[in-house]
Amino acid sequence: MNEPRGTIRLAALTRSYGRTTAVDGVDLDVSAGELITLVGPSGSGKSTILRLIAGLDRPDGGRVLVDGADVAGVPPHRRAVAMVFQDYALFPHLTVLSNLTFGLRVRRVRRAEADRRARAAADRLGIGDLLDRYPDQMSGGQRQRVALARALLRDPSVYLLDEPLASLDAPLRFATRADLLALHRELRTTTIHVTHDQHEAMTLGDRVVVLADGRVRQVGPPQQVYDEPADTFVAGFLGSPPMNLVPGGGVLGGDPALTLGVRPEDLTRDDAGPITATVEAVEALGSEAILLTRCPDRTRLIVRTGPRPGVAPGDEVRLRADRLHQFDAATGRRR
Amino acid sequence: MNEPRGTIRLAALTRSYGRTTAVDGVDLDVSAGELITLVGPSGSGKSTILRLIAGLDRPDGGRVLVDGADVAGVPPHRRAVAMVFQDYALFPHLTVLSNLTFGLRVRRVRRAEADRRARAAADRLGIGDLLDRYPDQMSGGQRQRVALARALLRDPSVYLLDEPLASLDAPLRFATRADLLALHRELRTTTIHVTHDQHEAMTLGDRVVVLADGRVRQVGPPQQVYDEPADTFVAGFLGSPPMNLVPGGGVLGGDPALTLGVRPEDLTRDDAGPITATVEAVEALGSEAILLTRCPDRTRLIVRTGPRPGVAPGDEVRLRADRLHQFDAATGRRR
Amino acid sequence: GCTSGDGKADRPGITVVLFGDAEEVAGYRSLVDGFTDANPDMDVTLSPVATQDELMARLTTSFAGGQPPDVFLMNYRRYGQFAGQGAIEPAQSYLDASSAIKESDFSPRALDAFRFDGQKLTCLPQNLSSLVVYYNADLFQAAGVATPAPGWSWDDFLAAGKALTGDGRYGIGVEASIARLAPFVWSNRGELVDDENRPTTLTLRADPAAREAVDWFLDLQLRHRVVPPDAEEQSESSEARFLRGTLGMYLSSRVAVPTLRTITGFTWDVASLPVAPGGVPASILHSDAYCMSAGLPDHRPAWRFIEYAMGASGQQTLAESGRTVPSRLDVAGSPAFLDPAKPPRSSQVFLDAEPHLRATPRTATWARVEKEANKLLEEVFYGRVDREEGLRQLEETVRPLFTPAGK
Amino acid sequence: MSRPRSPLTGWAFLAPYAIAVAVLVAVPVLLNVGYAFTDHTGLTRDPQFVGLANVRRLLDDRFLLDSLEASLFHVALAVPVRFLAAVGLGLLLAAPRPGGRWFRTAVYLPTVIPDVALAVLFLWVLNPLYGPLNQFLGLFGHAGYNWLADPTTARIGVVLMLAFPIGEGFIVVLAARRLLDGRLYEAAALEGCGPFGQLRRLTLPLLAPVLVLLAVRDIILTLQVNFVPAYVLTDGRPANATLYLPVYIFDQVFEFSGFAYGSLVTILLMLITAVIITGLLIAVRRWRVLR
Amino acid sequence: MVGRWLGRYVLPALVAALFVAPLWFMVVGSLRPTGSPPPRTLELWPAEPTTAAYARLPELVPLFRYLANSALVVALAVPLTVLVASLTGFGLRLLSRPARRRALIGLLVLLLVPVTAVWATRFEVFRLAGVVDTYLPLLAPAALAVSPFLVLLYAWSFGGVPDSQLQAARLEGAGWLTIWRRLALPQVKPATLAVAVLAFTFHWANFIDPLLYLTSGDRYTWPLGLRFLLLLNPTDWPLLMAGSVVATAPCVLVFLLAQRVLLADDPLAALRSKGRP
Ligand SMILES: Nc1ncnc2c1ncn2[C@@H]1O[C@H](COP(=O)(O)OP(=O)(O)OP(=O)(O)O)[C@@H](O)[C@H]1O
Ligand SMILES: Nc1ncnc2c1ncn2[C@@H]1O[C@H](COP(=O)(O)OP(=O)(O)OP(=O)(O)O)[C@@H](O)[C@H]1O
Ligand SMILES: [Mg+2]
Ligand SMILES: [Mg+2]
Repeated sequence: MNEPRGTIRLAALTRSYGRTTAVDGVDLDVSAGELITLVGPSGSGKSTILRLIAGLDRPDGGRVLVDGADVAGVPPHRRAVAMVFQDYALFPHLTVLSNLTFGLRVRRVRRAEADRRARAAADRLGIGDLLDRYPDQMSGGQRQRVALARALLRDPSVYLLDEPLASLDAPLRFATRADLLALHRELRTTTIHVTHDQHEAMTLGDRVVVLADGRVRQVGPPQQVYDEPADTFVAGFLGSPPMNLVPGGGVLGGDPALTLGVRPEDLTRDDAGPITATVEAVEALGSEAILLTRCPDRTRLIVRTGPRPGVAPGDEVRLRADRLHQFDAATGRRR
Repeated sequence: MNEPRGTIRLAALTRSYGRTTAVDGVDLDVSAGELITLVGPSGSGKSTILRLIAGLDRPDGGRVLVDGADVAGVPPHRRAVAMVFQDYALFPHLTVLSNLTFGLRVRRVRRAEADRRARAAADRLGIGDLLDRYPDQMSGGQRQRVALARALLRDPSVYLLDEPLASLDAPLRFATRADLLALHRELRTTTIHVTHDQHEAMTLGDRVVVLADGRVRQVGPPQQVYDEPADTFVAGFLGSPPMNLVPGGGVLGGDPALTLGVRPEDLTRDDAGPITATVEAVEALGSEAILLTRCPDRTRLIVRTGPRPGVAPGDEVRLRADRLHQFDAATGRRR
Repeated sequence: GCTSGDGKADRPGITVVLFGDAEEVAGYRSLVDGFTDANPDMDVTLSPVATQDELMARLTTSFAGGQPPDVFLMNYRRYGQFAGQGAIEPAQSYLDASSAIKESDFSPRALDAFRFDGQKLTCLPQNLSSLVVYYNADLFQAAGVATPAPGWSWDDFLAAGKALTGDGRYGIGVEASIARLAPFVWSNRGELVDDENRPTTLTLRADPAAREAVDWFLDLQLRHRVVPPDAEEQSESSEARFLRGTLGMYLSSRVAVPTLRTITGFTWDVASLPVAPGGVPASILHSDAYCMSAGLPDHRPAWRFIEYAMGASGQQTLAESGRTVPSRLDVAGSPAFLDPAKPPRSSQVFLDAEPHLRATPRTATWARVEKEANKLLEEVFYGRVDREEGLRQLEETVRPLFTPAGK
Repeated sequence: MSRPRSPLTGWAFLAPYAIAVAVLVAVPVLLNVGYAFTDHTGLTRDPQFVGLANVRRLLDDRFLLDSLEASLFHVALAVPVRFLAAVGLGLLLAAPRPGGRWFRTAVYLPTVIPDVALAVLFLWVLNPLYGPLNQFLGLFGHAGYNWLADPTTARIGVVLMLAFPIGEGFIVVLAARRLLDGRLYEAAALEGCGPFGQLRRLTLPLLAPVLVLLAVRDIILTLQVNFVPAYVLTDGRPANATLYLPVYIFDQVFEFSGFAYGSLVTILLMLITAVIITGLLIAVRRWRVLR
Repeated sequence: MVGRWLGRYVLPALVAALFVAPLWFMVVGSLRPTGSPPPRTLELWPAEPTTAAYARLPELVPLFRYLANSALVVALAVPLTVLVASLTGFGLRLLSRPARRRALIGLLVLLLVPVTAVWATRFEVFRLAGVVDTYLPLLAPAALAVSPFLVLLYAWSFGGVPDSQLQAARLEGAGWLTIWRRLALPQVKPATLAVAVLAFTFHWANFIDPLLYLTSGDRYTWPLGLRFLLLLNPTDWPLLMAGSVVATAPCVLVFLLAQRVLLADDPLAALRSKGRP
């Protein structure tokens, strides 16, 4: 109680399903008002962590502390937690309005008052004119916003968002992401956001948590994680195209005990560069281009250049590596 | 029959569901061996076009010609078409191996031979060790690859791929995309690939088709579509972040009859630039950064810069627009 | 204990379970109404069921569950099962002590059938009926055959049957069952079972007199074809046929009368069963009796109901239905039963048969014996199996059923 | 499913049912099992323990053999007929088509006819002279049968009657078929699978769990419950050809005061049902029906 | 094209005709005049239809009292059946996978118990509870959801409600009973309808329970009443058929009301158009 409202601490949290350990000794501190992003490959335990925090699932080991108190005995509906589900979990037999007022009515808010609050939340998210629709009469983006509005009405101390933007197309996702950010700036409610989108991972959170196989691989501000990945997994996972990793150093400067990495944008074309490579394919992305190249020792290197790079498959280029990352070849840890 | 095998021609193809016209007079020629990409917002009719080509759905109007012959009367199981469904459509009661050999067995290939070919296809896509699993025992990415492998085994004259990479995480998507490309280079089978991923739209196809509301908005090589979008819709749709569009020209140089557009990467910081803007947010993406800025006349401009741009929210920057796009303000068409 | 009167200890209440079709039940209802009018201090719960099978199900359940009805109506061919288990409170002592009714009021033949141990009355029979011949007088006239006269013989009977058969009509309609067969066996001085009181087998083949009667009975169908054959009988029962006027003679008991009274198109009457050549007149008893469940704390209310039902007014109510012959001979001899205004004219036949009535054995397993034997007799009668083989099978199959199970 | 809720919640919802089962099924059944080893007649209240006497009686009861034969014949014929009718019609009528609802309604309707009414109706349908069935056969120049007089035709007649009330299975097949993902059929079509292949390779395997459940249920129904109409229609005739086990039990318990013996035959019936069903489940175990 | 037409309409229509035939002949049979023999040819409609048989029903048996009793029993038993089946089905839905398998096996064993095993012995239970000759014993099957099958039907339908919805409702503060009532039940209306129709048919036609556990003739239900007609004059087919029609008609009616949703091409759409305000 001496900590501010909305802090979350996960201590050695563990949850197994049969033989798979979905969450494996996760420690994490989230401070009040923080927006934290959880990323990791599919099946790395992201959703499970959210469900443990919400009380929808019980840990096999470890503890969840909210505002400093262990919440093990607190049932989900008494935790001040709002969750937006990966599949929205709207109630298909209810109109949008009834979906929004469901929780209020369950908590015995009077109908008029519940309607008023639901309308306010809907207006805020620009779905005020959809209140009479059923979920299956709306687009993904609209459903997404209904789910968000429902969560807003809870006025919780923690938001848990499970890939809330996954099924939106690019422009809509771009817009909704901005909405989410604006909302968080305004409310300053502690938020845990799960995503597998590179862009979201990099831009949304104050900090990003990279998970793999139920374990935390790295926690830190996005740019820092990008710049100094803790191990080869994080290096390969964050960034698109991913970092070039060369076991034993190879063309980047050999050292059998190390794996060397260089990000595609840190490989610069330089006629005096030490690396020679043959272009195999050019992916023009409009705003930039990706060269897929291969060195004489068959190492593949991905190079990011400006748009219209002026090379064609088969051409030979010379490259300079600007910022090298060093990892232990055996453990994969950053050196 | 005088055209080569695998050409597809859609002529004034139309399909309505109730009051929504999912496909609205689409004309398209795909030449043999071409890989064409279909992009468009959700609900623009991409899947419907594929289903019409496959014969899973009947057009209300217009024709589908394969190799020059109208296929209206040919049932789907007699069309030489392989499709990867948006939701995979794996057979839940069969193991991966049986899923793969399903079509072969239907076409009376002997079991040993069918198994051999299925194993080869599975190995090629890295799912050779999953052959005994059932679909519900696999992750989304694994299922996706099974669906791809199943299509590979068909040896059809046309591949129809409906967002085949949508549920893969970034590194896997990157790798599988390269596989797909290599495969197409090797087999040279006509392929129509639906995606809503910017990156795929730009890199995969020989040509890209942009759809909206069931109509074709633009067809052409990706770079050309990116560089010379036919209207404001295409301009806003392709590219992430999207093109800055300023109705009436505004800060970009006023002309009430025009909408002017400039891509984020074509806005360069230049202390002598004509445009003044205040930075509202900086999204550091690791390899680059996005500045969200606002001009004095409240026009928002998105600017793409290199990583570590060295500005903070609230700073003022001066910008230069390098390549302007001009659209008719009334029709949205390119001028 | 008796919990049927729960909460109404001040008013004795009894439950009466009985069986019958819709019209019979209506008759019982007026009987009960008469009783409660006369005894306003008593509640009677009338609990009718349709068939005897259902009656048995209802009784078994309630006996097994420990809440049997106070009074139940039961056919004498089935009461042995109950009496053998001591489930019935013997009525003799109540009758002896009764001031309302006395033993001599009733047909001795009917009473005898309900003396389980041969001495003491177990239940009180409310009616008696016998197998008789209903005949279509118009058909007889048209065929120029004399109408049956008292004491007519099997040969007269068969001759009439032959004369009436033809043209889609049949002379005789009779069910293939032990109960229909028995009076013919007895008339021919044969016996149905080896020992009346402790039967161990049917003697349809072993007893030559019985065998003769059986063959004669089967010949009606198998040789003379004066009885509707299998498919015809299945399509339309003899009773329906008789009602329609396409059957000359129909063998049944008094039960048929209410139905036959709906006939408007021709005149019909009733005659006694024909007598075997050199034989004796015989018929079979049909009777249902009121029984009291054993083990109830107080049998007096039940007995009061039985006294009323067996009393003159109760029996009269019953007689008016026309369906049964009252077991009270004074009522049976009164116009309440013999009402000349209603067919059949010769109802006296039922009373005349009374001295010649015989009952089938009353052992605990008789009901089962009869049921299984009927099924097999039907097979023989309709020629579905060979006569000799069929009869042998019948006796063999049924024999083990005589020994009570588990003893 | 995971443990998204305390594991007790689900059981708590089951509690009322469990109590009802305990009071209304478990206790009566245990009583019944107990009675099987006594001389209980149903008419007295002091049954005596008689050990295996009833079992010995069971072993040389010729009627029981008849009854067993009748029941097994009945199951062997009725279950496939009812099952095929329900599944076939369910699949035939599942596809949307104008008026489809009325076709389905028609198939369901006989199911709502009360047992007694159905039996009475079939007394007429099977009537050798007036019955529509024989009249129908007459259209093809066939003389027809005296249905209820011959053991075999009587049994077939009962099966025919029971082929009509199949509405419950029919509805389940309809619903299950509709739940199948249409996408799978499209995928199969693109794999070169025609309508028949789709039925064989998709519909039937995908419906397998439901079908097995239906078959299990139908076996139980046929062996144990459906006898009411048979009881009214034939009552064991002719010559015990339709003396199905439940009819025999009913007769023993309620007509012949063989309460204890009837209880024993009831146990036998239960065992037979269990054996048949276990056999079925083992035969189809590779379909992953119990997954 | 012809083959397609045959498969889509002609064959189904023939099947439909075959299945409607029993009911049709029942109605036709009830409209014949009393006393005339059954026709020797297929009669699709009686020569002189009459409702005389129906008029005689109330004279022979207390028709309206029996029907009212039946209606009372059904009015109590059907809701109880739906309640028990849906609560139990929901409970199954909530169980973990292994626990559910155990419960299912339990249900299967329950399904194995022959009805004959409990008829007589249940009487003892009812007597101890002092409810013989009341309608409570007739509600016993309802307390058992009529058959485990109906419970399975519900469990199966509830399986279609995703976990995430249950959890979302949980987070919204709803208790499990609220979730069952406000979230799960409204989404499985076709199942509820199906269970209600099946339960209605069962309770309406229930013959054995009233026979064994009701003693007062005044409390009888119609199936018992029908039996009293069965023994009457054998040429009175019309009367018997009229009795059967009366016994069947309510079930048919209830079913016809339900089939709009139950048997529609798309049950969800049919539901929706009803559910909408
Ligand atoms: N209810 C469950 N039963 C069994 N295994 C489960 C269950 N829920 C999750 N798992 C397993 O736990 C692991 C983590 O699952 P989780 O849903 O947390 O992954 P995720 O990171 O959210 O993945 P995604 O990005 O695909 O949503 C996976 O291996 C999954 O198969
Ligand atoms: N079976 C159907 N019934 C009714 N409407 C349909 C049906 N199929 C598609 N539609 C409608 O047709 C339009 C086009 O749908 P389609 O599936 O082709 O879109 P899409 O471009 O593939 O979208 P997405 O990216 O979401 O897959 C949508 O408005 C959709 O709602
Ligand atoms: Mg997840
Ligand atoms: Mg699509």
